[in-house]
Amino acid sequence: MAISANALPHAHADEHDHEAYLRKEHLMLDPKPRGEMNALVMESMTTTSWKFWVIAAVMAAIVAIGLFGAWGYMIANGLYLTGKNRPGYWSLFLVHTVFWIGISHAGTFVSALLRVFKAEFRRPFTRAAELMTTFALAQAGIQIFAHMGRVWLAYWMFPIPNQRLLWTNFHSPLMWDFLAINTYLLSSTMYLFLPLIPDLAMARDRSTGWRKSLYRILAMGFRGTEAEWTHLRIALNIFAFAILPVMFSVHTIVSWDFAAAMRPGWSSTIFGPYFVVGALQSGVSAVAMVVITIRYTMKNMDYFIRKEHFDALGKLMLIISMSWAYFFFNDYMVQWYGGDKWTDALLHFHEAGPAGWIWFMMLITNIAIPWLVLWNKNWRRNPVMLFTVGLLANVGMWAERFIIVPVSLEINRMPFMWGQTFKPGIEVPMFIGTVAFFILLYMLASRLIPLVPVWEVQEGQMAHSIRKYGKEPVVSVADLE
Amino acid sequence: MANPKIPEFKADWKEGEEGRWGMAIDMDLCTGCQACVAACSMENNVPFVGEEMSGYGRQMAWLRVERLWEGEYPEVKMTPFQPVMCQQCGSAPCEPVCPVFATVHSQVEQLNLQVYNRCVGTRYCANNCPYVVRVFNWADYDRPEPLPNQFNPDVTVRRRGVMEKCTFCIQRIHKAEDQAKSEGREVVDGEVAPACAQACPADAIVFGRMDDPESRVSKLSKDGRAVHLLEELGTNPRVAYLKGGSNGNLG
Amino acid sequence: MTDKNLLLAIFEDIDPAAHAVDALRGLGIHDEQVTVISGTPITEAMLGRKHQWSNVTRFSLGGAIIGFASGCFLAFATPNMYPIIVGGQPLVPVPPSIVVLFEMTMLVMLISTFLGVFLDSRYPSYTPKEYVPEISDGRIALLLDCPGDMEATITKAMTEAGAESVKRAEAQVI
Amino acid sequence: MTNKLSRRDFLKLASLGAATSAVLTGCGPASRYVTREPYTKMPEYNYNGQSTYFATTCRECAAGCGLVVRTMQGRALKAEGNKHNPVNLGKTCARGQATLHGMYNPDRVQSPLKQARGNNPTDTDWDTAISIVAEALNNPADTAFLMGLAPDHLFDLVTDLCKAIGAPAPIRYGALGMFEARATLGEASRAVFARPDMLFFDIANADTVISFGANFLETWVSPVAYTRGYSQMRRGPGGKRGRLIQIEPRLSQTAAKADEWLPGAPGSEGLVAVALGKLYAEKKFGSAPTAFEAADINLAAEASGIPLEKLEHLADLLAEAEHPLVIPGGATLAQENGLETAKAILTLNALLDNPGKPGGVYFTPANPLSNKYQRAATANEMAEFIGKMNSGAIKTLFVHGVNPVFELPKSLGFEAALAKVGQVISFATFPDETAMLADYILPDHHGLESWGYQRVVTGTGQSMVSGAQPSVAPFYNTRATADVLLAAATKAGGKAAAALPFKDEVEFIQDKVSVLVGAEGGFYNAADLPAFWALFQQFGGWWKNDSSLGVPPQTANAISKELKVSAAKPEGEGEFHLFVYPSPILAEAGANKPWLQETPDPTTTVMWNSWIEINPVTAEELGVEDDDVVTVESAFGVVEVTVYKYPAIRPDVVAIPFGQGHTAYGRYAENRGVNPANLFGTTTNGAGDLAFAGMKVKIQKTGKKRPLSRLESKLGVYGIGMSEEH
Repeated sequence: MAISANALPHAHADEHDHEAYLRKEHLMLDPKPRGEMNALVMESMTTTSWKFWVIAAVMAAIVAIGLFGAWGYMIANGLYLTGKNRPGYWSLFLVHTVFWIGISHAGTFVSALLRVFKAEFRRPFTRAAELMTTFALAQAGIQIFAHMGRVWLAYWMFPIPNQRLLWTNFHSPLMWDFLAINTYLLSSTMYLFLPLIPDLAMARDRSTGWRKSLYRILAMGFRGTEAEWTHLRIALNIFAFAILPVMFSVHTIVSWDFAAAMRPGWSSTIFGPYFVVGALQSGVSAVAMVVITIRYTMKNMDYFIRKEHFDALGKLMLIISMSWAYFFFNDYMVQWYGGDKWTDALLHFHEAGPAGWIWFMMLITNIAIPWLVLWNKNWRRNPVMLFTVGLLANVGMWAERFIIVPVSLEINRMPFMWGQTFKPGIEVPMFIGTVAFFILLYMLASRLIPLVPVWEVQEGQMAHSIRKYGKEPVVSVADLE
Repeated sequence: MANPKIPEFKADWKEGEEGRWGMAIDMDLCTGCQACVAACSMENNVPFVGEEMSGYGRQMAWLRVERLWEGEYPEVKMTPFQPVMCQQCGSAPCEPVCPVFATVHSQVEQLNLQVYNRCVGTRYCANNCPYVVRVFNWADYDRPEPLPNQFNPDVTVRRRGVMEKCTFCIQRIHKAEDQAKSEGREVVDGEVAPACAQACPADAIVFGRMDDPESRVSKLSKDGRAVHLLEELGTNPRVAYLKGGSNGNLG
Repeated sequence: MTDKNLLLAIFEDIDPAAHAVDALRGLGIHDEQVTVISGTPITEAMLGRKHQWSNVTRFSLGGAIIGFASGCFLAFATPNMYPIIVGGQPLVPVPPSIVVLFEMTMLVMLISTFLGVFLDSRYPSYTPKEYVPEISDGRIALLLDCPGDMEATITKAMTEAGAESVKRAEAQVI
Repeated sequence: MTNKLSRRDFLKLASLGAATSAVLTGCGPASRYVTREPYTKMPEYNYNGQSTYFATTCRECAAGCGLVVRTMQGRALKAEGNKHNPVNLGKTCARGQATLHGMYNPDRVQSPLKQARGNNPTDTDWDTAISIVAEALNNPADTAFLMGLAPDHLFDLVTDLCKAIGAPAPIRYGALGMFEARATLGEASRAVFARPDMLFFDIANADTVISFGANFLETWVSPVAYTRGYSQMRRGPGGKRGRLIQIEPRLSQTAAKADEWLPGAPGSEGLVAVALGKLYAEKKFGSAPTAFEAADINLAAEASGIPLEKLEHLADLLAEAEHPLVIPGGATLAQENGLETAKAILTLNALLDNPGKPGGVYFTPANPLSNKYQRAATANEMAEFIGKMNSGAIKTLFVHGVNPVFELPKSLGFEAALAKVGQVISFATFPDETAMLADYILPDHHGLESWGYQRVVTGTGQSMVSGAQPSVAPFYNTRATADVLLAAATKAGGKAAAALPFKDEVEFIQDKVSVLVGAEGGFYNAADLPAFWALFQQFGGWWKNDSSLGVPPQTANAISKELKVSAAKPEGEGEFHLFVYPSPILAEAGANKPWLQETPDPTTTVMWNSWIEINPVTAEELGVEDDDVVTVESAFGVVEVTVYKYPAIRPDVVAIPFGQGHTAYGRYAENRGVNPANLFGTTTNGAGDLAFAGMKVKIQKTGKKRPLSRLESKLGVYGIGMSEEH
């Protein structure tokens, strides 16, 4: 892949220096004995400072009050507590649903797509990314249920008949959404679990007490026989290939919730890929943020996560930002050119309305900042800068969804019923609650689950070597499969 | 249900152009007096929501009288008052998007139904309604005693979390149909009117059978002044608006 | 298991393990009598062993078919149980049905793949097994069903091939 | 449903309904004339799912529209128009629709109360109440009755009572009467047509109507009837669409429906009318008659701000028209020169030669019960009455059907005068401002629980009286004021008892309507009273089949009388004319009904509050924006009100709707908006009507903001929130 072919420093006087540099740079070229790596990972899970628990407690409190407390209050009292109205029937809950689903995309993308294309830099953080998928989908689920007027009847959307054999309406994009998100949630959870089994076995082998019992149950008796590895490898291959179309379908269908509606600004054929790329934009940025956080807060992670990973993620973010810009412009151009008066009004409203600054902020944080920062190798290898760009990209993608959902809902074909003032309501604490919930789940998972798939790292290290072409040491990869 | 003919492809599906029930609103006559709004709310147990809520776009009336402005003082003109309610589209965009079949098409009445007790409140239908006529129960609105004495027993009182909209006063249609059936005849023109048409002091709202070419509403809908709201969307609405000066030929 | 005489040979690296496999073959031990256990996926080719049989793909395929069928049921059968016309669309619209078919196919296929791994590997299984924790430290173990009379020969051959240790395998709770 | 009606209650209610009512359709559950029948056949209103309909009269204003109230099992469900009633022919306005929100309002007075001018209310019983009323009737000279414009049967009863005991005749007042300047119109009619009657303007058959600020589609006189007239005019005979031109300083709902709206300056209408007369006469006849001869067209154009070409254009339209009609509106006449303006406009009608012709001006038909036109008291008459109160000459004041503390301009000092009255007895159904200052509140039934009749003054050419009957049993421990007075009269004995020998209200009404038994030309004929009574209830009144509009006398001498019209001199100082109009939705007494509060104003779509309309250019000059709060100050008062930048109002005029600003009157009305009547002055016109439209006010920014609830989108309608550039 192009990313691996990036030029390394040339013509070193001392080739040993160069080899040493290569080893320092690449995890794959810097093997440690498996036992040592296992110990590093186990230590990272079990070394916990008091700060961790303080943060976890704060997060738990935010979740309890901001998310579940507020939600319960809202269920008991009604959706008037939100900022929704006519014509803004949908607003922040759906913004946040799309936001979290977008974040969830990176896990699968990094794990499956990079696995399919054998992008080796993925190895140490596939699990961290997959965990994001599952946890972010859980937040998306909370947001979408919170959105419903009568959430206690949410099971009516399950494909089960009522007593008169009335099933659900498969004409509805929301039903497709329901199926797609369920498929995605289930398959990404399975996809998270399968490669976790050997690492759970590893953890089982070197822990005691309650951890031992936990890992013993979760590892399900895995030993690592040839047959087990074969089943696992085949399954992972199937998953890697099959989960990609599912991933694409999920965000495409999310986009259809909008694109299938006959509204100015929404009814756009490009929305499917535009949303997918947008999801990757926020997702990959979130992966970068998580990877940086892990690297600097968890013990021993500096071995597994290196600047090369920042570099690779930074490049990925740059490419995705460019793709997003392309799709955004594509959508904008066609809508603008169409000349429909309502769409014209909407585009004008995006820029010149009260949320105009959000629209411009979206362009700055999604395009300008990544393009200005990520082209520079040193900058994208700088964790602070990469984290900031990732955070801003997420802000920008939030802004994009905000523009698409509540702002675009303000404009319809009945000017008398255009937007009223917009006041954020209980969605705000609930969103903060889901962020806290995500962080909390992640923190707890980091104590329980080996965040680095050690066997995958070792597998990669086995396959990598430095070969010399003349005097030039070159990284090479053996195809083991 | 009267054995619906189920079409195979979208192109094959065409409800009778005119539908069964329809409305014609003469905008030259409408004085914007809001009697229709009040009448509708009284007939259909529509709650009031208070100053803050109504100012925040949560007013619950099923019917609104629109007006815009043209020009600037002193050459300013108000556009004709235009009562907008559910247009009872033949191809209603709100219907297919509901995941639980809470808004469906009545094959018999050829009306757009909202099934309150099936609604889970996704509000997709409202987003997809180009006429923005659907209102959502954001809360259980307070109607202090003894105001509930006035509840019309023919109309469900909706609770929070469900969508609602104009029904063409289907309870009245059913009553008239039952009456006609018991007398072994068809409903005659003018026998049934929804609350808005019944109250309209200017007689601007005319309601009746669209499948009867002799009915007043059929004739008005075929008048040269008749237009349909957002006709270009192909929703096949059942409410005709009569634009321009009235010529009195059908009054 | 008790009537079998199981030996567990532990190797530190792939090459000695591959030699050991050859040596065993030379001693007339069938490939079926040898189980390789490792902490990283060691392909059969690395040790020069036969390809392992797996049913996972079949489970996948079966799941895909079941998923497609259930998608068909949802998309084509359920609307007819309570026919409701919405928005002037046909009772069974084609494009939305494709979405339903796709999602159901993928869902059941992936669930079946997952369950396939479980079934093929007989998960979960908490019965005692022959295993040593060193394996997850990267060791490669050959677990062989050793004919009683050959134990000494095999032990010797394994040690010569570079085994760290060769010992009677005891089933233990892992 | 939140109503917790137990089965026991339900049975009680149902049996109450059954025991107290007649089986004849049209007689309500409160009927005291019961034909008892065995329950082999249940009364229809006890059938599950069966509705019973009662014809009655709407009491939301005095127009006398007929209602049919749908009831089921003792509850009123819906008020609908009575399609037989010639005033409204089955139609209603928004206020009529919401009348049930008055009856089932949570804040009604539920039982007779004794209170120390609003403090420490305690329940009392009706016997005590009746003795107190009887005592007052024993001192007739110190007793006064202040009554609303409806209902008429009670006014007749009180008139009879006062006449018998020698008390001063009851005074009637209503804010709508003031806003319509009815006395001025009557006086002008006396001057021009030699009869001080209410006039009927036949809009339906006119083909060109010029309305000088008559908001006949909103509240003016009989809005439902005139809306029908408008509707017919637009569909004109033979398909010829009639034309409407509205001249008034702000674009009202009526002006919005006009083909042309001309923002004439307040007080200049008389000048415009005579100018039009002159131009018209010159075009049509070559020269103007005496009345219009002296008109100064340039002055009219200058004073009104209506360009000369426009005036000529209007004169052209009048000249082309077959059935031209000009209408004087209330605010037009509520000027210091109002009477002259009214005369000018009526004389213009005379010049147009329309009086007594289709599409012209008529006298309203003589009423079958009384041919005397009882108009509301003018400001002068009220001032006189208030003076009497202040002098201490009134020991007991009875108030019914009117809320003078709210409806009268504050400048007249009614509230202060009330303190000088020994004893105030209010018959209010609702705890309004006046009732809160009373010593006793002896609540009358709500209109839909009441018997009665209303004489229809205008709105139809058919001579008629609209009948009222209870549609449901009284909901609270209220009592018909007529019954209270009758009982008190009996108790007081003497002349009072002799003059009112009636067992109860119904007997009194039957006595009054008995003159119609066997009357010719009626909608129905009945030979005897019981039959008549049944039909009277069933159809909701009695009316003649044929129109009996009065034809004004030949008008040659009207146009030969000289007209002296000058521009009105405004009262007070300030840059802005104040234009107050009754809210088309709330009018004077709608603010307590929650759905009316939530019904958007037709022109501004504002709900639940008051606003001041300011031209956007003026607003910019003042530096105020939408939702800014400004103080409006006249010489007589100050109010703080929120700005609505109204695109169709003269830059030198500001407008405030009347209807909000209650300090009592239930939870939905209280402390909501402002009462612009607090700004009114004391100047009256030649007929004694208040010149409320001739006020000047100052406007000051306060820096506060108070967002208005509007239905419209400011963004979509005004583009507010979106900058201009693309």
